[in-house]
Amino acid sequence: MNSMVVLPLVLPLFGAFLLPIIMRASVGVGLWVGPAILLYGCWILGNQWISGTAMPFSLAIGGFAPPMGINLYVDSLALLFALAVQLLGLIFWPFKLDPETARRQALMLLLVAASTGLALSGDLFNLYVFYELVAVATFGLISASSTGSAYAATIRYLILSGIGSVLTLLGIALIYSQTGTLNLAHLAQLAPEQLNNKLGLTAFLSILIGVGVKAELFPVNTWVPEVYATAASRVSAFLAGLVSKLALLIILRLLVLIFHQQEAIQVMLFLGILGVVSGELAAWRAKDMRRMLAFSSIGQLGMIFIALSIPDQAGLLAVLALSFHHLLVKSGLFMLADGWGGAIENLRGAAKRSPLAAIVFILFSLSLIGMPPLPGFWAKFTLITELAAQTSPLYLIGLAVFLLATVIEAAYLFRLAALLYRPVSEEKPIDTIPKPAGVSLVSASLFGVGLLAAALFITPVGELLNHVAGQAANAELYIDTVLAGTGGGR
Amino acid sequence: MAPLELIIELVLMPLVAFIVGLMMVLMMRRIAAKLQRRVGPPFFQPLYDIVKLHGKRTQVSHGMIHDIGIVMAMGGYIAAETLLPVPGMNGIAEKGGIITLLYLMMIPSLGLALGVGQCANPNGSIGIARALTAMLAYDIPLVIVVFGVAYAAGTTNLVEIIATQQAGGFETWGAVQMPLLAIAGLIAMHASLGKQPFEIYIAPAEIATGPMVEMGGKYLGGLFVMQSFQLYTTSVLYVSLFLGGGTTWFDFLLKSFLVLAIPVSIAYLFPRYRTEDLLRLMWKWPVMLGLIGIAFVM
Amino acid sequence: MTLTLLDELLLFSGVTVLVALFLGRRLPAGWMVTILYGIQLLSLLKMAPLGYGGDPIPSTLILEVMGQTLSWRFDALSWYFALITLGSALLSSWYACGEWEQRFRQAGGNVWLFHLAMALNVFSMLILLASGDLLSLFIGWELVSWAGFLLMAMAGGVATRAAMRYITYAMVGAMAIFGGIALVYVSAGSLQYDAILTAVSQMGTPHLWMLVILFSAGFGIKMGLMPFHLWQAPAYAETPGPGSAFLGAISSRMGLFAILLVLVKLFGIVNIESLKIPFTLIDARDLLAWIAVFTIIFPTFTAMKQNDARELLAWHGIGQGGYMLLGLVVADAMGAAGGLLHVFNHATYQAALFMAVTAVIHRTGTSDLNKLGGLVVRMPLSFMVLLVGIIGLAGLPPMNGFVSKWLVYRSLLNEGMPLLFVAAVIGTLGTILSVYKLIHNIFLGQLRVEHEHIKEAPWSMMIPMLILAAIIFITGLLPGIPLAWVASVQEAVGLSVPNYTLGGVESASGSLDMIWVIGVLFAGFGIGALVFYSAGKSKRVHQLDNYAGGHFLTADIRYQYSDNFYAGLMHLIGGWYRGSFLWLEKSVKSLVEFLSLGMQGIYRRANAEFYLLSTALFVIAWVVI
Amino acid sequence: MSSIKQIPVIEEKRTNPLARVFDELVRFCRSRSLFLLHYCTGCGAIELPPAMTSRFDMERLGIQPMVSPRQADILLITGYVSIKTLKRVILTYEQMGSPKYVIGICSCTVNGGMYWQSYATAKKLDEYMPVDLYIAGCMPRPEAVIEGLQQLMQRIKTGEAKGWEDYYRNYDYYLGNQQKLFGNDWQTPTDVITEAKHYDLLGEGTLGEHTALLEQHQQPLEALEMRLGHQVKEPAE
Repeated sequence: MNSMVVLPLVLPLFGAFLLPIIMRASVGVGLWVGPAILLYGCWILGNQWISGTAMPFSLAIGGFAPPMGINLYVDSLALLFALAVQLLGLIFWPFKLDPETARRQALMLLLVAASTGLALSGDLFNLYVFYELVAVATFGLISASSTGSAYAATIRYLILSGIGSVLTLLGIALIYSQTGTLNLAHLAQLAPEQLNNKLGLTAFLSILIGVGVKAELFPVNTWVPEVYATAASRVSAFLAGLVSKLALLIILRLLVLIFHQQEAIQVMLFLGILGVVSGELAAWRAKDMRRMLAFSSIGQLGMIFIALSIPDQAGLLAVLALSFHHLLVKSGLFMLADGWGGAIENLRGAAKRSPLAAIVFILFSLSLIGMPPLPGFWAKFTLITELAAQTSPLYLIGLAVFLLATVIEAAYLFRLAALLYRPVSEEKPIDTIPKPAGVSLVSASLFGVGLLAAALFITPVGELLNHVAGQAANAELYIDTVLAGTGGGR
Repeated sequence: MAPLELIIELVLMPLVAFIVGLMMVLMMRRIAAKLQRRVGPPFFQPLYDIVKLHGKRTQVSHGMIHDIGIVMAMGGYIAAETLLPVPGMNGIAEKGGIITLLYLMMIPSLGLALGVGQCANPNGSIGIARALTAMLAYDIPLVIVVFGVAYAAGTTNLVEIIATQQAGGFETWGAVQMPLLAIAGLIAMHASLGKQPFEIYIAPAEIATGPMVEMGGKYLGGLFVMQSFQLYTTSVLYVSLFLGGGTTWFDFLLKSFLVLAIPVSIAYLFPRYRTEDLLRLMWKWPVMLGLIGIAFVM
Repeated sequence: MTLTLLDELLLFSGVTVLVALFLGRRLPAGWMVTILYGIQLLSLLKMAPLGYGGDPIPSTLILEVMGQTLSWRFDALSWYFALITLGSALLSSWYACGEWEQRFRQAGGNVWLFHLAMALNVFSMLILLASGDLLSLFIGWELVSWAGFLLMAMAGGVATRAAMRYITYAMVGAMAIFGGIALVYVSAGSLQYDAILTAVSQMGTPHLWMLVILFSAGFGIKMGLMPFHLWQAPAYAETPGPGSAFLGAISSRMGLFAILLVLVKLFGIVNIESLKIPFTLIDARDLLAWIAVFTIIFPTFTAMKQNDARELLAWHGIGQGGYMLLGLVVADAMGAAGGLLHVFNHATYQAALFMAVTAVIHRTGTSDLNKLGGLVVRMPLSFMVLLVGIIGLAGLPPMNGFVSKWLVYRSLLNEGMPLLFVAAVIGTLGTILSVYKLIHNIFLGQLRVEHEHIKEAPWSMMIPMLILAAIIFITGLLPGIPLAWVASVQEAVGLSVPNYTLGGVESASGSLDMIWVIGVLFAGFGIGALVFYSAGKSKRVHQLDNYAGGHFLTADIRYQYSDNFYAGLMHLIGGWYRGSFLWLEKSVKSLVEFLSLGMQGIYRRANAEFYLLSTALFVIAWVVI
Repeated sequence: MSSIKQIPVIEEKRTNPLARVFDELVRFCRSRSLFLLHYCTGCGAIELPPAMTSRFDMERLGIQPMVSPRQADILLITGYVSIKTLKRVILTYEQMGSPKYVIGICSCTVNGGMYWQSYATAKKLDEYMPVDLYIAGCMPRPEAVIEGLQQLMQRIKTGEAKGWEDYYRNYDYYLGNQQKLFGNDWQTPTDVITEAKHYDLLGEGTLGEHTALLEQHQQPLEALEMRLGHQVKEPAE
């Protein structure tokens, strides 16, 4: 049963290679392949979730037990992410029919496969490999929109990402040279003696900066606004919503398991604060809804980095809450931006044209700002109580910055909301006002419903996340699970 | 206190105030005449004026508020007199205290302001605007002074304030204990009378007597009544705050007339200030004196 | 599970929201909502024992969220504020639901949204007032903020801009409170009031300072305390008429409620007084008192310069908040009673004033003080209501505003605070000046030709106004009625209670008995009237029969003095209006703009990647070496 | 005065002795308290300051200057009255509250004086308003002014100074002369006719051909009565 977990990783991968061939044979069949695979993946992971979230388990691949062989580590956190990947893949599935369909869908499947792998992998090198795969898939997806600016943005992203990869690889190499292993559990065992030094710190920072490219870490996130503004909204949503979180997952694992140096945490906190400041401030003047969302995304990721700098259970709870909240909200917002991209000024009176979209937008904005009954509030509440509990003044600065950033966030989001409701000028016919496409609106509304559901069932959701965070924060458990319980799980 | 006695007091106090007020008006006009080497009006002149004005055959009303304004202007002072203790009569002074009295003294001005407002005459409106400005000017030193006295006495009850002053004879008078406040109070009182050099809101040659421009007959008569009340209230209030009130009617009236004589004598020697000069003067010297005075008290 | 009275109330309030939401597009929606407010008020009155020292009434609803317990209950404090809230909601809604609503609809307004926003406001305020711990307080707080935003923004155009400004300020406040709550949570380990009470007694000075600053700034923004007052006047003034009556009456008092609850009840004035400001003679309480006093003076004098009736009133709303805070921070029996009583009094007269002004707008279409005049002959009842209202606002006898201000003055006298006293009186004087301008420019003076044939406001609007005027007078005559409620509020938050009577306050150092004062005042008016009306008859003349230095007046001549009403005063103080706070606000805004530009620059540079990556490497090198 | 219908002065002798004493008192007070509005039309004005100030001191007689016509009892015309000025003089006169008295100072008010042949000057003031007292001279000395005022006081005390009633009761005559001078569309803001009705001062000569002419073109001058809109009358067309 447990070994079934491999399927959501492997099937999309095969699917990605086979899809162009199937499509050539029969478009009708081909169109159903991807969704079917993803649905199946959801079903498997869902089953897994229901049947056994109590204890994590490790799955050795290729017959060698860790630390020698490679393994998948499945705890509730990994499962949650894997499930989210499949679900989002389904929601953002590129249905559009044109000559590029096969390529786009194949890339999407590849992205899903790589992301699932990223979530589940228990091995630093594998993490790196999947991470690169994600990068490749996203390059393809972004440039698939085939506009000039999309290419330019992709190139920029490509270069930055490439350098990031190099840095990551450098960090991994440093770790390997020091310890001789790349298995996370094994590294966790060795870390206190071998990596608790400057070399280890350097390695971590290299990886942090490298992975940070995707996690939108300041200052290596300069690609974000351009890419999000030019890529298809669904891709942006996927990137902002999920891929950034997966990159975070890597850093989270490293922090919990291997690196406990104070400097590492401080750098992250510092960069997180800068991310919040730069992102939110830049969003204040954004003249384009997608760009605004992109900057806001940078700010939100900054907040998550601030939360990450408290690597205990409560801190991780904040990280998870913020991450999943951001995932829901930002994906939804990007779906709305599908029709509302372009200059903000054009959106004047858009609420008249599409009232539902406007209401969903306001719902998302309120949650993003942290309006109490909505989940965003609880996410922020967990974060600030944690920050206030820390003794170092840098955390208090983080707290202050966080609060101020929220104010700015409210200002620019509601400036847009007010614009949506402003009366339309006389000479402009109402049909010319942009409006989100039907499918996007439906998916955005789905996210909205999800958000409301989370608000309604905040107590179980909170408990769940707390449980997940508890498991994730427990380095002992990780080591024990992987190294003791080898083979096919318990 | 027996209710009948109280009612008699409540009737007598305004009546006395009116009669004394008429004499104060006379004194004021006589002083003016003496300073200008004139003979001045006969003894009953203030009464003649009031009777004549009320006896006019045709009177111009600009509406109901015009009428009510005059009623309020008279009535407010009539009520205020009952809060102002005189020798042997306390009225309801203990039920209001000095803050209430000060606020009650604004009611006539408000009534007048409303009445003048309905006359639809810009001279009147300008006059009221200036009168309120003047109030803003002189009330600031006035409340400083009132605060100082009330704080020093530990009460806002005028009866007790007078009693503490009378307790030790001349030495315990407010003017002796708090000379700076007394001086500031005198200046503020002068301004509150609206006499030269502070008569910015009458300004006959400029805005045609301001609030009074559309007032004739009983309307003007009401204002004459109000003026006599005003002179009485102001001087008696000053006497109560600083000169130990009165033990007998004789020294009470003597003090009241003397106190009033000071600003009145000064008044007829000066021309008029401009509004902003009045403000500047009031907000500078009496306020400064008053604050220093309070610093001594505290 | 039986529902408590509080559950009932909240349920009715929720039903009101639902009715407004789903049935609000039907024609008699306004009446339905009004009746529902009435039911809510009745349900509140069933809790009347709270106003006379009864035990708090809990709600059966208790939530456990993320390890926090959320509970709701009503005590005397909540009851007192809820009474004001529901009273003003009922009357404003009543005022709105007749002819005003039709006109509003014709003018393109969204009546449905209006009623919904009102209902939401009331609901969220009740939630806030019922809060049983700091977290539910914050939740209620945010709900109130956003509900208020909805009501302010709904008119569109200028209103939306004002509302945007409001929400930015409100967010700053909310975040300050949020931060404060986090700090409290860390030191108390819980957000329950009991836990906080014990934690406060062990807090160090810096910690307490931080909390006092955060909370008073956060709550103060809602009250429009200096220097966070700029948002309020435009936001309230631009709200649709009855909405501004409601907001002006109660909305910003939520800030006061929270200050009472957190700063007075939880922290305690004694603790706040123990926070000395180094190198000065003052402490945190004095600081708050001075803020209150500046909040009285500056907005009042700003009000004096307004040329729009609603702006003028809204600015006064800010100023009057200062009296309430002043009384509260003086915190002796009389001062606190005065501050609290002023909440009630202010709600009554401010609602009446906004309604009267809205009635004028309803008939004439303008609230520009330079385009009105002489309306007393056409709208005498509205004039009367406005008159009663301004006497209350200016704090003169015989209306209720006098009593509360008197109490505040008395407490300042008792405590020996001359400068605060004088400053408070300056505020009152400024108020008198500016309210006279209001009534003069609207109702007195020359009637314009175009207004010759207008009518008095319709009865649907008139009756709520008259009810309010009656309340203003009656509570001025018998201040003992609200003082009883105030006394139980004071007990509930742990303040001493003055010795009140039906007619006022008894005190060894000077009492007040409004029954007597008003009695002699009206007796005086009676005598005055006797003298006046027995003196020969007068004749009403046309307004053009007027002294003009011999000039012949005609109807086309505007013979009204309204613009720059206090010209002489402005000669002196006109130059003192520097707009410093506007400047401050603008400079903060442009600072943010500037930083924003810089940040965008970072993200826009063409080759920023290499540059930033090398910076990143530099960071690594710095950390490592 | 020839064309004025001579109306016997109705003696207000009331039967109640108390009322008579009261009337007596009021008349006495009227005579001892005179507020002066001096309309400085010409050279005569220069003689008034000495009459008021320390040399002659009007105030000892209870006379003091006032500013607006509403407050005043005496209208003092101090010199020649040009036609343009006369309009204002009449306006001012009508705005004063009765009982009111007109004193014409200088010869110009009596018969035009040195302006007797001017086309732009009203020659006889009493054609346009009832003049209670003339003080002739060019100009009269302050002594003469004081003397005249004293005579007026005497006449007020005895109840002889009733020019103001004459204006109401013979309004048609005065209006006719005014119309002759100013044209047929002449109108003042004060509605003398309704005022006469209101105060019960209507005489035989109040209404006539000239007032009929006035009513043809008169702008509405009813006071703006306070009212609630629900009883509103349709505006008269």
